[in-house]
Amino acid sequence: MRVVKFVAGRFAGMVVVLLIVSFITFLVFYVLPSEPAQLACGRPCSPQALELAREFMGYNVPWYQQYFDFLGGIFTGRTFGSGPSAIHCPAPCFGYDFQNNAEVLDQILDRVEVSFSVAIGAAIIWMVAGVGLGVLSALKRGTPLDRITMAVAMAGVSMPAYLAGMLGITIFAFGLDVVPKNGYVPIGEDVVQWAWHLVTPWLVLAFLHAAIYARLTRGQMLETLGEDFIRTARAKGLTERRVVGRHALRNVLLPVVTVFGVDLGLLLAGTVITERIFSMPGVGMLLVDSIRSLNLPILLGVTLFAALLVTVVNFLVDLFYGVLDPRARLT
Amino acid sequence: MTDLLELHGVEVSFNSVHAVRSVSYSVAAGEVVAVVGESGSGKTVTAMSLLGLLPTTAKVSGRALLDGRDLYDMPPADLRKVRGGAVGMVFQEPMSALNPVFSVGDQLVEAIKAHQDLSTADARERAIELLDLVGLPEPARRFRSYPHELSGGQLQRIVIAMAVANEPKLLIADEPTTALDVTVQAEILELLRDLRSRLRTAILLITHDMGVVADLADRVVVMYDGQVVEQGTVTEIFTAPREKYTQELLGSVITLGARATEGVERALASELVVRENHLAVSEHPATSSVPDVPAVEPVLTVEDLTVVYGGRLRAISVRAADRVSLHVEPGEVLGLVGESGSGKSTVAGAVTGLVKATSGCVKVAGADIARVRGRAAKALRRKIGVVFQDPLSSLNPRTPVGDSVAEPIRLHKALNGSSVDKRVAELLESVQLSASLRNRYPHELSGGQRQRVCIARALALNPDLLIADEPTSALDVSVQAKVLDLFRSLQEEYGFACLFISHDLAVIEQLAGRVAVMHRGHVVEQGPTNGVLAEPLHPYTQRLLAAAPVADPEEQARRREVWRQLKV
Amino acid sequence: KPAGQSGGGQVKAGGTLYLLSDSPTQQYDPARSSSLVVTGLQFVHRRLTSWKVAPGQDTTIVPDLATDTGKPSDGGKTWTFTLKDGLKYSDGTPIRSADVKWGLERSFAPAFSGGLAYHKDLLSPGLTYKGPFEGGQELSSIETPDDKTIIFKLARPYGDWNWVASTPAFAPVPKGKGAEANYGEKPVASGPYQIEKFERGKEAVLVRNPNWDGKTDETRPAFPDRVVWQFSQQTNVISKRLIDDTGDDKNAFGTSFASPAQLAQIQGNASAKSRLVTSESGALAYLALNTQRGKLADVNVRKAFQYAINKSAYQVASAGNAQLAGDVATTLITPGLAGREQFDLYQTKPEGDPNKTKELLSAAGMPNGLDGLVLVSRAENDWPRKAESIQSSLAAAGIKVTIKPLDEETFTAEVQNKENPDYDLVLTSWQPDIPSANANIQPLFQSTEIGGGGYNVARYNNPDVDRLITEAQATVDPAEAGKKWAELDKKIMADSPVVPLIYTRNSYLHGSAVGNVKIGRFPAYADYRQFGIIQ
Amino acid sequence: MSDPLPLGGEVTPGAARSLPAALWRAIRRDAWTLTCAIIVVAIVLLAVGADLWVAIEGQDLNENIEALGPDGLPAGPLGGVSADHWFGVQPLRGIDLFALVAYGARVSLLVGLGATVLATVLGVLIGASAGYIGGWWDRVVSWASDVMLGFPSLVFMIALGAVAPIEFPRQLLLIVVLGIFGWPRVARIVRAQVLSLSKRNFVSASRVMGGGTWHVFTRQLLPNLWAPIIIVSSLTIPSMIGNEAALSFLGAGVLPPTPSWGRTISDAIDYFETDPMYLIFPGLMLFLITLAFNVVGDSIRDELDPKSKGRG
Ligand SMILES: Nc1ncnc2c1ncn2[C@@H]1O[C@H](COP(=O)(O)OP(=O)(O)OP(=O)(O)O)[C@@H](O)[C@H]1O
Ligand SMILES: Nc1ncnc2c1ncn2[C@@H]1O[C@H](COP(=O)(O)OP(=O)(O)OP(=O)(O)O)[C@@H](O)[C@H]1O
Ligand SMILES: [Mg+2]
Ligand SMILES: [Mg+2]
Repeated sequence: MRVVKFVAGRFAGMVVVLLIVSFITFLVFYVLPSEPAQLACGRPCSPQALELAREFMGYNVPWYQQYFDFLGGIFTGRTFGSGPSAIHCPAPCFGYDFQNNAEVLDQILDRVEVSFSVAIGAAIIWMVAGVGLGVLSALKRGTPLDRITMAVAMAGVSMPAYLAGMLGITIFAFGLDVVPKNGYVPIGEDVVQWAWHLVTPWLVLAFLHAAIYARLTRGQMLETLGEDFIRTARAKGLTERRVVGRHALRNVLLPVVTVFGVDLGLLLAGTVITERIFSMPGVGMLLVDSIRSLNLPILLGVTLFAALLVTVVNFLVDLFYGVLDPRARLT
Repeated sequence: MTDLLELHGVEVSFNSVHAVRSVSYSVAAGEVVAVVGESGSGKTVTAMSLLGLLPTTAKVSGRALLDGRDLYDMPPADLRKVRGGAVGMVFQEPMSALNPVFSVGDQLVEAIKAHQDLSTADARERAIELLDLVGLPEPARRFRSYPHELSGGQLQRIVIAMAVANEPKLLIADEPTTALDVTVQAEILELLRDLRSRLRTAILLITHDMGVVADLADRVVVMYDGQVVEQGTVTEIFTAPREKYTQELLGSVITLGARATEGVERALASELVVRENHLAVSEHPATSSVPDVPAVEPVLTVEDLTVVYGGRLRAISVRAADRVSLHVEPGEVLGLVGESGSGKSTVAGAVTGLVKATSGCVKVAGADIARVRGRAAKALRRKIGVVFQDPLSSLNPRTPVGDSVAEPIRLHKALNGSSVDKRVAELLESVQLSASLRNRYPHELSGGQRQRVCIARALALNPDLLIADEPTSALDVSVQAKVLDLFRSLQEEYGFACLFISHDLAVIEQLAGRVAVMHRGHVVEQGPTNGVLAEPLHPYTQRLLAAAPVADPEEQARRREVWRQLKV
Repeated sequence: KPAGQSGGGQVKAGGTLYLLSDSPTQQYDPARSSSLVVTGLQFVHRRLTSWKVAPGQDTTIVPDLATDTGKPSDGGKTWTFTLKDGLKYSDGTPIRSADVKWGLERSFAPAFSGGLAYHKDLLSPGLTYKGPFEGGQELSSIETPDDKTIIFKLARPYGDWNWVASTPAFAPVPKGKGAEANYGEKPVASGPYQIEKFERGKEAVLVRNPNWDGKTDETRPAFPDRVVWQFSQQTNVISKRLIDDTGDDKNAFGTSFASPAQLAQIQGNASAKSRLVTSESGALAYLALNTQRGKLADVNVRKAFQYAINKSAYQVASAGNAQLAGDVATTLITPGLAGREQFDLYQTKPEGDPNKTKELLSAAGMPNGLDGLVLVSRAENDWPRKAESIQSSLAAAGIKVTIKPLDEETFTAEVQNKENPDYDLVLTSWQPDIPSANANIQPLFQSTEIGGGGYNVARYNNPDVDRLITEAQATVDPAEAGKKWAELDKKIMADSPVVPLIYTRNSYLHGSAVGNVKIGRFPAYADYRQFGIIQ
Repeated sequence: MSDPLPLGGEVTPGAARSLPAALWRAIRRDAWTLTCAIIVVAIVLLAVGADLWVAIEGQDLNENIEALGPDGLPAGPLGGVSADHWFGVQPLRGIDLFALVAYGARVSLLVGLGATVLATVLGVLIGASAGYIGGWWDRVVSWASDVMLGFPSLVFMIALGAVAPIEFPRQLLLIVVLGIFGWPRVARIVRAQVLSLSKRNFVSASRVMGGGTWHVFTRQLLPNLWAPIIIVSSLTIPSMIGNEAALSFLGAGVLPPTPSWGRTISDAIDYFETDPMYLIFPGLMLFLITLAFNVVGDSIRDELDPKSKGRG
């Protein structure tokens, strides 16, 4: 019962956040000096043609009405125009993209696989590498291994993502020609090619993030190793392996998981810079393209989608945190 | 009797600090040896060195023989077998000694399986058996609990169960009860005694509480500044201490004078037991507080004070104070005692206005502290001084102590310019501190000095009422004695009224004219100090009195008997 | 190597042609397309008329579906076309004149607007016609007396109507079809190819249309067996693949222009250099002066700008050198259009003459030059850099400007739609949609094109010019019309509403197995129709 | 934009060391910190004295196509590095790269520091008030900072860049935007610190003595907040510099022709194969300044926060 209440509460909070996010996005882009109907007007574009296009696309009503139409579409779907040429966008309709002639949701869903592939693959690599190196560094504190790891981590933290990405692609794809230059192969088509095409973005993203995680893990590990319960575990006669691998690591993971939740949420929602650099047709790229072309429906959709992912992932992380840390469990 | 553990010339140093110097003592099988000495004397470091639990920065030399084998140059694998096997260890803070993310059962099973080749199911069974052994109710259910779901006393029982899981020959207990309430402490000591007789385990007990020593130990080792200054049987040490340091140590112990609990009266029929100015509720555990005794012209009156924490959004609400009524007359010291969490600080908080009362009222010099506003509120503040438990956290680490003392003066613009400085110097002198300390920062002072600064600040505006919330419990015994002396003389000199909170009955006995006993948010008993302590009316007070150990082995043995009877 | 083509071997029928595109899709709905006759759309759709282009030659109009290039009557108000015999769609049904009419009617429906719309105002002034879908109304200005004949009754005489008939909307759509929004992903083909597979953001596969008859189609040799579009490719990756020229990439053609950075790289690579095709001429890059704002309203001030720009530096900033960037422009009509005359009213060095500018400004009462002007440019591609180059030139001539780079959409909204837009100068370029001087002059300088989405960003308003434009448009005889446009060119330049910069050349890179990559004088786009695979 | 450096939540106030003392100690103890401090100083000097250095070099920010070869690339090897052009020149326009980098440093540092100051001031005010006042305000702040942290902030930064009128100084806009999106990080840390400080008795003592909210905040809390504030801001600077460059990289930063590292890098990426020096100089500078600030900030933290000693 408590769990239901908790989830319901979180869900309500999520909805409010999403409403606010979508409203702000809508407002910001609404006040932009742009004419979304222009592209549907053609060349030459007469004022009458423009007005017709605006009417068809639903831009001829006051701004708040447009926002409500958008919200309404999510629950009831929308229809643009009438007669046989009308465009139907069934519920949940997150808007219709007239520039590309497709439902926003479809476009996002088309891209999700790419963004998820990039994000999840990279996340696995950096978690393993970052946490592993962090633990190792902490255990071998002061040794050359520790120093080198931390120096590289510092470099990784300080490296702008686009520079790392560009260097990665220039060196490995263009220079050495060992990995594919770009593009994405769906996992359903060919798993090996899928992974092969993702290697560079994975490694680059993982390098940048692993640095943060290695530092965080190391610091946390050192702190945890000083805790009383570690002393207790040793006093019980446990092997060092068990002391570190079980007692310390679990506690070290707690803050790591929190940071991971935020990172993964943002990453799943599309890595703007990485996707741009590696020409991965993911959600991030969709976002950049839609900003460029001021494609309001897509922008709204993607922003909402991103906010949704971030909140959902954070929620899941909170639940997972409960698994890791009994103190955070619902009682 | 051959010695189980023998230390020969043990030395431990950290970089430049020579923490332990040429320490030798021994523990025979089945014997309880207590190591005492002031804070920082090297008791813990010595014990930890035995199992190789010191940080790598520590350099250890000398010999520590366990059954003839030197623990210091044992291969790691063998040492691991000793840890938790032949030697079990119990630490001071049970809360932090257990890993918060694993269930206590898991951690116990792990200890068993590290040394015994048992199946998980068998280990589990054994673990439940152990939980039963250490007196944990409902062991099968507790098995699945996590540390944060258990009380300090329960956790300490689990830590002890873990330490004795493999029937060790030696149990090292480093201040196993200091973090616990007296009542709980008595139970834990009883448990240790019981284990020793049942398992024939030798115990190396580290403590600074001479009462605990008197209660449990066979022999005593006294350490000072990294060295053993004296050792002998418990009676030798208590009756005829040879070294000056040992004498001092015993001298600064404050002992409860009243021969409490003579003739335990239990036939309490009516709701309230009244004996002149001495009142107590009759039920136990109590569901209501005693009414206040009549007052003449009180500085402080607390009427029907109820404080409820939480509630509303959060599911659980805590009734930290329930219809508490008290008063303090001018120049009088009212002691407030009770175990941890009984609501003492809550009452103090309500009096100082830091905690909002849910209902009831607090009046200082006739003005309701929750009602007054603006200038009147400020004027009221002048009349109250506060001293908190932990002197370090009571002083702003970034402010020189002189400025801290001057703060109330400046706030109330009581004085100006150079007269402020003069007043600060005066105040520091009155708490026996050199005025030259005024420019120091708190971390540059000792604990006792800091607490003196806090007292000086509280007295800066000559308050009518002083609230002292456990002002000495963070201090070493010897320091505590000095601060209490100072406090008493200041109270005589300035004549302020005082609400003095403590969990130590001995301290209350020395200072307070009247005393109120709190238990789970209720004042269960109040009356003149000698009345309450000599003839406690409420069962809880009786147990509290009996549980406090005294630094006299014979007297303590007698009290233990009383406590055992009460327990039933 | 002659301009407009690359070397290479003999092409043969067969093979697969890969088109590498950086955009996420290719519009194959004729009503919504603004594709020129020579590029992507023509694989699938034929139109009434088409263009004959060849390097070094002026572009001429030729029939496509129609038997001729249209017969004007009624002083250019009525145009009649007749369809060829035996034309069939990919589904085997015959192509009728009613289908062409239906295709045009369809383009009036709001759901399918967005393509080239030169026909709309002439067929339905004020856009009173709203398409065939709602209410099933027909467009009365088009008549189809039989399955072969189609007659257009224009609202006013229009000499270039035959050219307009080559825009995408004049492709046939089987009557009654195409009501669905995604018609463009599976259209009924009239051209040599039909769409086998279409995936937005990924690829489109075009295979031969079995019902297309090469004998009826003089402009499309249709060499490859298959044409594969690869969408959403990053431009630097496209150029890298083409430079490397391995595997399937030998059969590939990059549909976007090579950027200056890529050009620099190609210059250092002999193989790639031989596969680079640069047009002879191209879009007119110009700096528009807001003739309705502040000091720029004074024609003498505007004339001072003509000497200020270092066009050499602009060439370098655009493409690295003059050869790749394009010739310095002095006229409004671009090379390759009928009637064009070369002239230069403001003769100076290509580096410009800042001192002359200062003199002229002094003479106009501004001895200290000009300050605080706003220069708008696009934010995409190389525009900001080119704008910086202009800014440098102007600064040297005592004119201080602030650059305001705008995204495409914002640019349209700010520059073309606003009543009182906030800019003094606009850096932009213009490529006519049809090879007629009309399409070069009218959209940019007729006063009706100020605001409301029009392209007259100099906000140039000269009643004389307006009248002459209407006259020239109504002239049916191409030679006579050409003369009128050339006169207009000079007349407008005399008012100095814009500073012509260069005739921007476009460069394409292609794989070694792609042959017949040619660019005519107009348009400055490769003629996709000719492409073939060298085997 | 995620946190580049997770910060320890709380700083033990016991260490009453001042910032200069801490910095000095860190520098003396560790050659690595010293090197990085020198790098910071050098780049700051480069930015502050950009006019002077460029004048010494004998160049300016003007277009100069004479310095280019026939293909529009810099004439001469190594991107045209020479005694005249210390870092070579920009392809296609021939602008001196050293001048671009030096003036670009000015923008990077100005925006980086400005945004950090703004984010810090906002973060301290909001975080401290939330921690101190508590109640609904605290909930609103926590919630708002959650929203802000989980927001696709890049979208907004880009959008705001497009909405803002051209007259509005771009540097200021960037500072405001980055600052507004940067406060939650500071606020969280300050809030946590204030919460833990408020539980300390010296705060209660001051209130009991009759100290008002403002008195308690300025006299008791603020002096103890300096350490975490300094630490968080010294680690915010590099991330802000990086953010400015990222925005410029995506075309939403300062307007051309104002030099900016991000814009130069974004442009230079296309020339990496033909003119690598064009990318290397600004890219290296950006990397160095970020690294140097991170290392120095980290060392200050180690000094001020004894708990984190030796963390790395
Ligand atoms: N890890 C360490 N590094 C440096 N010095 C240490 C370390 N651990 C303990 N010491 C020092 O060793 C000395 C002895 O400390 P120890 O903990 O044994 O005292 P103790 O007698 O147990 O005191 P307490 O009653 O306060 O627990 C002290 O001066 C202490 O500061
Ligand atoms: N802010 C708070 N919110 C919720 N519960 C509280 C709060 N402060 C105290 N409590 C609870 O109120 C009860 C009484 O606490 P209080 O601090 O008054 O006890 P105490 O007698 O001073 O104990 P101690 O001897 O440990 O200081 C405890 O159960 C405690 O957990
Ligand atoms: Mg100790
Ligand atoms: Mg308390």
